[in-house]
Amino acid sequence: MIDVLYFAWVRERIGLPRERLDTAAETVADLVAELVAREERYAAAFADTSALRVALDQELADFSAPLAGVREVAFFPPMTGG
Amino acid sequence: MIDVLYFAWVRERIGLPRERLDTAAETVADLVAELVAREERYAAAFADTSALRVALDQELADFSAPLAGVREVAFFPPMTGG
Amino acid sequence: MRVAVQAEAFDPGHEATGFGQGMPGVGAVVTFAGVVRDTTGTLAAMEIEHYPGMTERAIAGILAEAVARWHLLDALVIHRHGRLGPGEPIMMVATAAAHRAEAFAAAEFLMDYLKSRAPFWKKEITATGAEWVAAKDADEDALDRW
Amino acid sequence: MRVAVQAEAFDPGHEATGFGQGMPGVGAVVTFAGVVRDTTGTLAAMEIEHYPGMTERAIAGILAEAVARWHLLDALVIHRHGRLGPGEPIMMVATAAAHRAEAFAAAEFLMDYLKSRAPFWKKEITATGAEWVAAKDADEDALDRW
Repeated sequence: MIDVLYFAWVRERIGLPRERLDTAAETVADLVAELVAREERYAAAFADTSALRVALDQELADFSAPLAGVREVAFFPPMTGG
Repeated sequence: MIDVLYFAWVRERIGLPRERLDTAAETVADLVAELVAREERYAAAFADTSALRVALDQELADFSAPLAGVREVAFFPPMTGG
Repeated sequence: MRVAVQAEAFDPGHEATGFGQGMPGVGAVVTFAGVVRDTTGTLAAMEIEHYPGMTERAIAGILAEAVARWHLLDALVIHRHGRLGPGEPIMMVATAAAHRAEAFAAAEFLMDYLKSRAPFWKKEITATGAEWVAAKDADEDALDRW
Repeated sequence: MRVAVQAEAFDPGHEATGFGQGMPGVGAVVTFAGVVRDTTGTLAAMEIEHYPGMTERAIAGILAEAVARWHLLDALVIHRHGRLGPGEPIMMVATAAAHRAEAFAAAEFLMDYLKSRAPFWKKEITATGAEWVAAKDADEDALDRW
């Protein structure tokens, strides 16, 4: 089981801030493919992953990163703090 | 008549903060030559004019600048504010 | 060193009062504050979303790098989240170092990194709707200088 | 805009409280404070001499250039003279602009110019004597970048 979190417009498009998933995905990209196949709102949110960032256990990561041992995945647009 | 002001170690070497002079000097350099010829303490203060700055009526100037119309001349070392 | 991620309003000057003072070796203190700017004259509010947990980790990591790189003797980061009105301070950083070049560089580094690497997202609320602020290429490019 | 050349002590944070706030268009506020640093552990006091009249003129001129060049919406310069103890703030600048790059650049410009072009001279007083602080080539060189 893995916690998946969504922020900003990713959260708005998917319609929820977080969910708990049972997945066999080996990488972030695999997980994204799984989500996209699920429902249109996920497909809309992940239409262009180059416009997205991902964090694994609260550290920025690449979409090619493995999910082994990861408890929390977060998807969000580029940050706009400061 | 012209007011001549001294600051920092120039003031200390000459031994006074300001004086009023009657001079026919045409440029700052002429005035310095006049002062140096006067007394040893002036010669000591003006030994190396490359280590000094001059202001005419409170604006930085060169030692070659003319004194015509100037009411206040100030000599001091490079500034160390901030 | 102090990091605060908070919903509450703050005044940057008030937070900087006494900052870096009484610490031997401090010769220069720099502060930066970012303020909600109403560029179009129609901004009702700015909403700032963040990622609790990761926000604190990311800021702590950026701060540790700045402290080590510029030998900071003290540092401070405050960043708000939630709903802010035009003119309200969004965030601030403060740096104390021996010399001014270090204090300035560290403050600019903190700003550049907090802007693009700390998980905050801004949404502008106007009378006619709401829009997420897009990240600027210039902000990402600003990281290259460090 | 405010310029103060004063013998009285001040707290930079206190002076910056409210600075740049409530002014439409302000997105970034930078402050810098210089502090008397005891590099040798023997400093009893720092004495700052200045040239009354020219000091105010020089600061006003430098400030006007910064305001025009970086479109500052507000600016502040405070510089002390007289006798200061270790750890006491010597001077501060504050700048308010639309964007952070402008506010930072203007504050650094002000510092570089005030250091080498405003008529102040520092003397370090220790238990064993007093010595005028020499101007650094690096400070003069810093002006070249503007």
